[in-house]
Amino acid sequence: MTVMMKVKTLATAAGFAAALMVGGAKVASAEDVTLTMAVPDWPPTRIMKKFFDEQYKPASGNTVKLDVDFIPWPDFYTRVNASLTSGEQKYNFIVSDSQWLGAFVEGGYFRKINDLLDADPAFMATFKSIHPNPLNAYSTYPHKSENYYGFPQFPDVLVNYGRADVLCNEEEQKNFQAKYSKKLPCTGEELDAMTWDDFKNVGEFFRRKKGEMLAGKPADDDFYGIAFQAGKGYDFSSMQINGFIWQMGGDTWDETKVPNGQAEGVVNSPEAVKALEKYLSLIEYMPPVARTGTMDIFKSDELFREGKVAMNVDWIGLGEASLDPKTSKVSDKLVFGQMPGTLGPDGKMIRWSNIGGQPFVLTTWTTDSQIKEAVEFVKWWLSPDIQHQFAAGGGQSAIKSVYEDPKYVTYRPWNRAWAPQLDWQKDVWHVPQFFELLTQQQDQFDLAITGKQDAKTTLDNIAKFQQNLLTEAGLIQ
Amino acid sequence: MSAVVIDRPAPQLFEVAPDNWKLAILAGLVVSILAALALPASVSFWIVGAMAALVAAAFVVNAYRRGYYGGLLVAPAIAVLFVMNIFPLLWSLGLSFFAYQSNQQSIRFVGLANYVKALTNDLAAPANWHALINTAMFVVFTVAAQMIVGFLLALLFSKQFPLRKYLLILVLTPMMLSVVASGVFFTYYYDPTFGILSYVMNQFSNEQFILMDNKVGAVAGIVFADAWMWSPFVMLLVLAGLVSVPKYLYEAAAIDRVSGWRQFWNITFPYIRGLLMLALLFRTIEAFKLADLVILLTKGGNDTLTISYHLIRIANEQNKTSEGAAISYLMLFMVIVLTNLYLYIANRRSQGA
Amino acid sequence: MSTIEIRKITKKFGEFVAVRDADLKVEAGEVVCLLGPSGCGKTTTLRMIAGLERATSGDVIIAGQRMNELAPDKRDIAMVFQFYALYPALTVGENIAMPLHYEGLSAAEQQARVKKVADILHLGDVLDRLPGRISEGEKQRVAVARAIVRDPNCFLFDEPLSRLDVELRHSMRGQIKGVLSNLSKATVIVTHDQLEALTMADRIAIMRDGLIEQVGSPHDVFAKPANLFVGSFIGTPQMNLISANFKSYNNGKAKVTFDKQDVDIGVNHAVAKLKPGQITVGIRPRAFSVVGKDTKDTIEAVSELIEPMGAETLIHARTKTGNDIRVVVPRDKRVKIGETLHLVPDPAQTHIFGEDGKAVRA
Amino acid sequence: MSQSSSFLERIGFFKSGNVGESGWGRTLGVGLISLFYFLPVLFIIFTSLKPQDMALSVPPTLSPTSLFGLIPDHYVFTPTLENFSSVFSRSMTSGGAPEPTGFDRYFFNSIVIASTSVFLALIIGTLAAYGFSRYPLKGNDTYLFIILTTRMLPAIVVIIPVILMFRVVGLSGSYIGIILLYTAFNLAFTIWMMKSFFDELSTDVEDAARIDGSSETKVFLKICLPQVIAGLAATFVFGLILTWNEFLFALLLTGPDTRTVPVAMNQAVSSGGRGTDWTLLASIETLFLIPVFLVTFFLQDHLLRGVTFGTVKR
Repeated sequence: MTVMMKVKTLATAAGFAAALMVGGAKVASAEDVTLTMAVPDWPPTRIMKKFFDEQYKPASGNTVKLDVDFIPWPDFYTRVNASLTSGEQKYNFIVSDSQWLGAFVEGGYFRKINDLLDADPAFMATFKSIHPNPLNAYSTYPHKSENYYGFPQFPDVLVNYGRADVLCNEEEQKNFQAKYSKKLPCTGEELDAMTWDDFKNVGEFFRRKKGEMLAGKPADDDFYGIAFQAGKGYDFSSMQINGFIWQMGGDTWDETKVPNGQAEGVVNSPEAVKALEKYLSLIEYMPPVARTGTMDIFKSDELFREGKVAMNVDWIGLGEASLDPKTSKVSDKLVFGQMPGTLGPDGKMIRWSNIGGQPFVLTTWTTDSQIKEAVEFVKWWLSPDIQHQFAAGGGQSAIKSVYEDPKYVTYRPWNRAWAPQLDWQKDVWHVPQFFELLTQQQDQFDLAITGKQDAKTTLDNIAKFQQNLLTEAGLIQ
Repeated sequence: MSAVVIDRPAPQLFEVAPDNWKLAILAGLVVSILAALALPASVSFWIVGAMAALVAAAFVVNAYRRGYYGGLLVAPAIAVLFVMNIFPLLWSLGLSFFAYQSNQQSIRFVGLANYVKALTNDLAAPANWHALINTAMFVVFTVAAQMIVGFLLALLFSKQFPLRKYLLILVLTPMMLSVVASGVFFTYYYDPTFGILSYVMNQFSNEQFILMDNKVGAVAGIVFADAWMWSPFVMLLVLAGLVSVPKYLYEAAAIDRVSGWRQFWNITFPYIRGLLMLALLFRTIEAFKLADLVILLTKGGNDTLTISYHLIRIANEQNKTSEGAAISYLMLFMVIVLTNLYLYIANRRSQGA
Repeated sequence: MSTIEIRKITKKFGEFVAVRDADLKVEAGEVVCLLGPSGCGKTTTLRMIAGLERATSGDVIIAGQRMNELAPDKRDIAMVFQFYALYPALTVGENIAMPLHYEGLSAAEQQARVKKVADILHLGDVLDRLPGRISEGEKQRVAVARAIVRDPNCFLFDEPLSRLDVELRHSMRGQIKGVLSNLSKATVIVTHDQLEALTMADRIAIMRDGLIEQVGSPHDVFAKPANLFVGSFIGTPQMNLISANFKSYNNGKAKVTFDKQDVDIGVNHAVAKLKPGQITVGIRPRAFSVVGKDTKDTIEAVSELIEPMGAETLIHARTKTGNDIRVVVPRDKRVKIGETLHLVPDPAQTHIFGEDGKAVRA
Repeated sequence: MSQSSSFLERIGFFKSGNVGESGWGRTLGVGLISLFYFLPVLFIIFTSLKPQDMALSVPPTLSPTSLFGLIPDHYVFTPTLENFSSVFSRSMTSGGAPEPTGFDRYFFNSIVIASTSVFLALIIGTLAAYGFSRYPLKGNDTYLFIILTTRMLPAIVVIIPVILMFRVVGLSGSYIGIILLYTAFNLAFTIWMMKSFFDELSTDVEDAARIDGSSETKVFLKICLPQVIAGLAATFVFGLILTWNEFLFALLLTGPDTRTVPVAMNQAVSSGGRGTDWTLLASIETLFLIPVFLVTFFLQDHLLRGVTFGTVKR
């Protein structure tokens, strides 16, 4: 008997306790089904709730209520983790970062959905229409296995945000050409074609002091060429560095190779060291806050929206604010491209990147009647019509038929980068040790980013730690 | 002092009587510990609760029978504290002897292994020690800054002057802010691109000013924000002491031509000593728990990881519950030693006077 | 020279005038009591002398120097506070030594000075105790000791005995007077207790409503009250004040009407200047002689209440028209309740106050 | 003798005439220091009045008015009240219609939870402090110290058993649960604080009242309590401030219906999928500041009244 079940038994036994209940889950009758959902408070989840309230008609004829607990992003993990681990059994659906799957599946909180897929061919068909990269990232544990858990809520990739007014300025174009004998990327396609070296050139080129000329006018404040995530918080450097490492032929510890995949020698391979060095060499062209170790995805986005940088690599999920003139000083001067890549030996662009976004998952204590409605709800959510509406409202879709629709690129300017980028997405660490791996790695990366440690030492430390931890956990033999 | 003390012999230790609180505690402890060890958490919770009720009842009966107003007065507070604070504390103390992760379902008794690991393990111990040393540094700096600034502010406000009331509330406001808001705004104040600090500093030098890119700056930034927020706490306590000094003592001192320094130590200080100690005690305890500002301002970067933030990572992010509990009890031990030292010194002083 | 002088000193607290145009001069070695009911401004006057309050106008002159703007510590004065103001955290010895630090004495000298005053005031046994642990009388003596341990320009006492019980008060009066007489400093004592003032002071300044009503020796203020207020305030039992109509003066006797009866009262000759009209006759209770029969000089009153006071007896009597009269007679004079008394006032102790309340005096 | 009053005295920073009182000079001096101390708060309040696009302008905008041309234009912003209305109602999706944010409820919750728990703690804690002070138990100091230790551990360590306990007894997400928890959270401070105030009181008056036949209840209510008003006020203010801004317990133990403002405030820290919405955060904080600010302001007189003379022992 698991602790969880004992808790459950006892909770039932303690009948009088129910009398004291003030909040908490409401008892569902046959016709009345309430699905409780823990979600981060941001537009993609708000839209989901809105669509549900406005449009969802359950086929079963039951009254289905979606009770959404909107939790502010900064506390989302803490709240969800505490709710799950304390056995509160409060939520039926939980939005989860893909890397949390391991810990929460092992903990017995996330429900495997293979049986539901098998029982419902339509459901299975919908499920299989998801691009395999996001599907693996959002749904599988162990990673890339046939065990499925989640559905995309908001899939996300890194793209390159550019300032068209600055990049396409004739004067700047001319000077850039003169200096680097290359065209300064200006259109989306030109951005797509950028390598990290080009990105670095942009960074170097656009470093302007206050008062120096920028696109034909004196700059009203210091201006910087580039920005991307390099912060110590959560995963705000790993998500970027992973891309560098993969593109340049290195690798992270690969959980799909358990138990034979090693950390030592892989994580700190010469390729990885070179990749990290490349990453670090770009830091100096970023706004000064990068040197404090707090250049997270929000800070770089803020700097971009305030017009302090020419290019910013960031998640699509943060894009809406840059289009809104109320929150963005550059809303009418934008150009978007794919995240820069690395030219392979064969001259082809390698674009590996770490996937972002979140799936939502079912919890193990969800009752049969709730599950029935939940499956219907997910099917509805992943249906092309709703996904199109979602994308039109600022969301992204990983459903092939949706993002391949010509309409799709018209929804948002960055959508042109979406489909090509999907093919280059990877994910890491769907293991229960995720947070330990992440924290240590972020600490080490931070030391490198703030200039206290070189790339080699950094990766050696990380490799050593991972080797130890994962060996202890039995994931490396 | 107490009005009526009914003389009634205390029951023998093992005599079963409703007022035998010693036996109740003994039985309660034994049963609770057995329950905690042998039964699942959810069952032992109720047993421990019942034992607490038993002990409380014994106390109340005992107090009532003997006219111990002390016991009766203290009982409700103890009851609330026990249920809401002491019980969870004991629970986590218990957990620190197990191998337990809150997101896994196995639990295994390991004795002192968590403590041994926290203190000696190659990977864990240096991190713990380092976080502890950082914490000690923050405790020293923030508490010292708060005590000094708070004290000086209190001196400023100790005299009556026009508009005092309105100026005082200005100084008190920082501690009313929520830590999240003030912390987030301090990231803004310190931000090299947008922030006011860098803006001001850049007027004086060509070099871009970045406060938080080194340890000294990062620590200074955190200490400043924390001291700014909590100095008013010290100030208000000290001020309460200062205004309680009867005015005629100062008049007497003026007549007696007592120097300012002597006046302070011999007249003023005795009135604020107790409150100063209280402020020191509570600020020290809070400083040991410093985490939110660190998280908001540096995420522990530039070597500012405190033990409390370290604990949040271990106990919350990584769900290593029992390991976290062990570290926190080591930390608790240090806080207890330190606060006892304070109290010892304070008591010796006041007895000597 | 240790003298205190205040000239036309006025203190206003906003609209309220606490002290108005007060003049007073205290010579070296002289003890002056500021006497008056509570709220009369006597403590404010003292505090202005000490520098604890700043005079709104007028001058404070101590030892011949104008000191209005000087802080208390620059005036070199010693003061005993009503609540003693002992420093609670210091021992009795340290309390007494506090004023000495300014003088920069050696520890041994300090000790010697403290010991000396402690001996004078019998505090030798409690020097090591905290003020919270000594008796009220001892606290009072410590306060005095702390004042006399130095050699100031002058001494100020604010209600020094008000917190003591009757017996202690009596003995402390003697002690303080003894101590002060050896110091030959100008001393001002504030009190609301006339007995204290009468016994300790060389001169008494009687205050009311911020005004100094009269300054004089204890004898003078008793025997020659300058006005109605002083007359009624000084002396126990209180002076009888009887409103009357003055008709004429003839040969040391005033013909006055009160109680609808005409009485000839022996008065001083200054009354001769008075025009007929409303006056107040003040007669001290001890100034009556009880005679056997009704004459033109007598006032008739029926005794209503008899209070034996030991050596004397206080009789509350009532005239026909309901005026109360207090009479003190020797113990051996037996009076019964309900007895009609025929009272003859002693001309020397009979005061006539004109319509303006001022005494009519030569 | 010459007038030796110093410059500071002349301008009234010190006032020799009146011990313990000073004049406008001190007001000026302390005013400058206070204002400087208050600046970071003032900046937050000003930010709440800024148009959204001026929140991060460089150079920072510092004043809603040019003060008759005293402040250069680039430091001046045009104040707006729009941010305050967006605290309660704003669009939650890109381009969507404004919808209620629930902040009215959160404010209500904060007020109910904080005030109830602080009052409870004050009542229970003051009783206990009186008990500890006047009827010391055997091992009094030990009990007191144990009470203090409840404040020593980071909340994160004790939170799991608390959540579990709340779930088992059904208090999770309820008002009662979080109120009781906050009450306990405030008790340690209340007891220590009030005990120190009771310790300072002279027992003479109490004993006199007892001899006159007053009951113990009466002695406590009529004699003791009025003398420690300052302590009660201070404790109340501190308790209120700590409870008002408590975050972690509120995050983990309140539900959507009982959520308090500090938890919901993070809506603005990570707003709509971007980073901090500075003007929104500032508006929430400014509104959230008002109740404690007012309470503190009105309790200030009590805070500063101090212990009246004659009641201080030693």
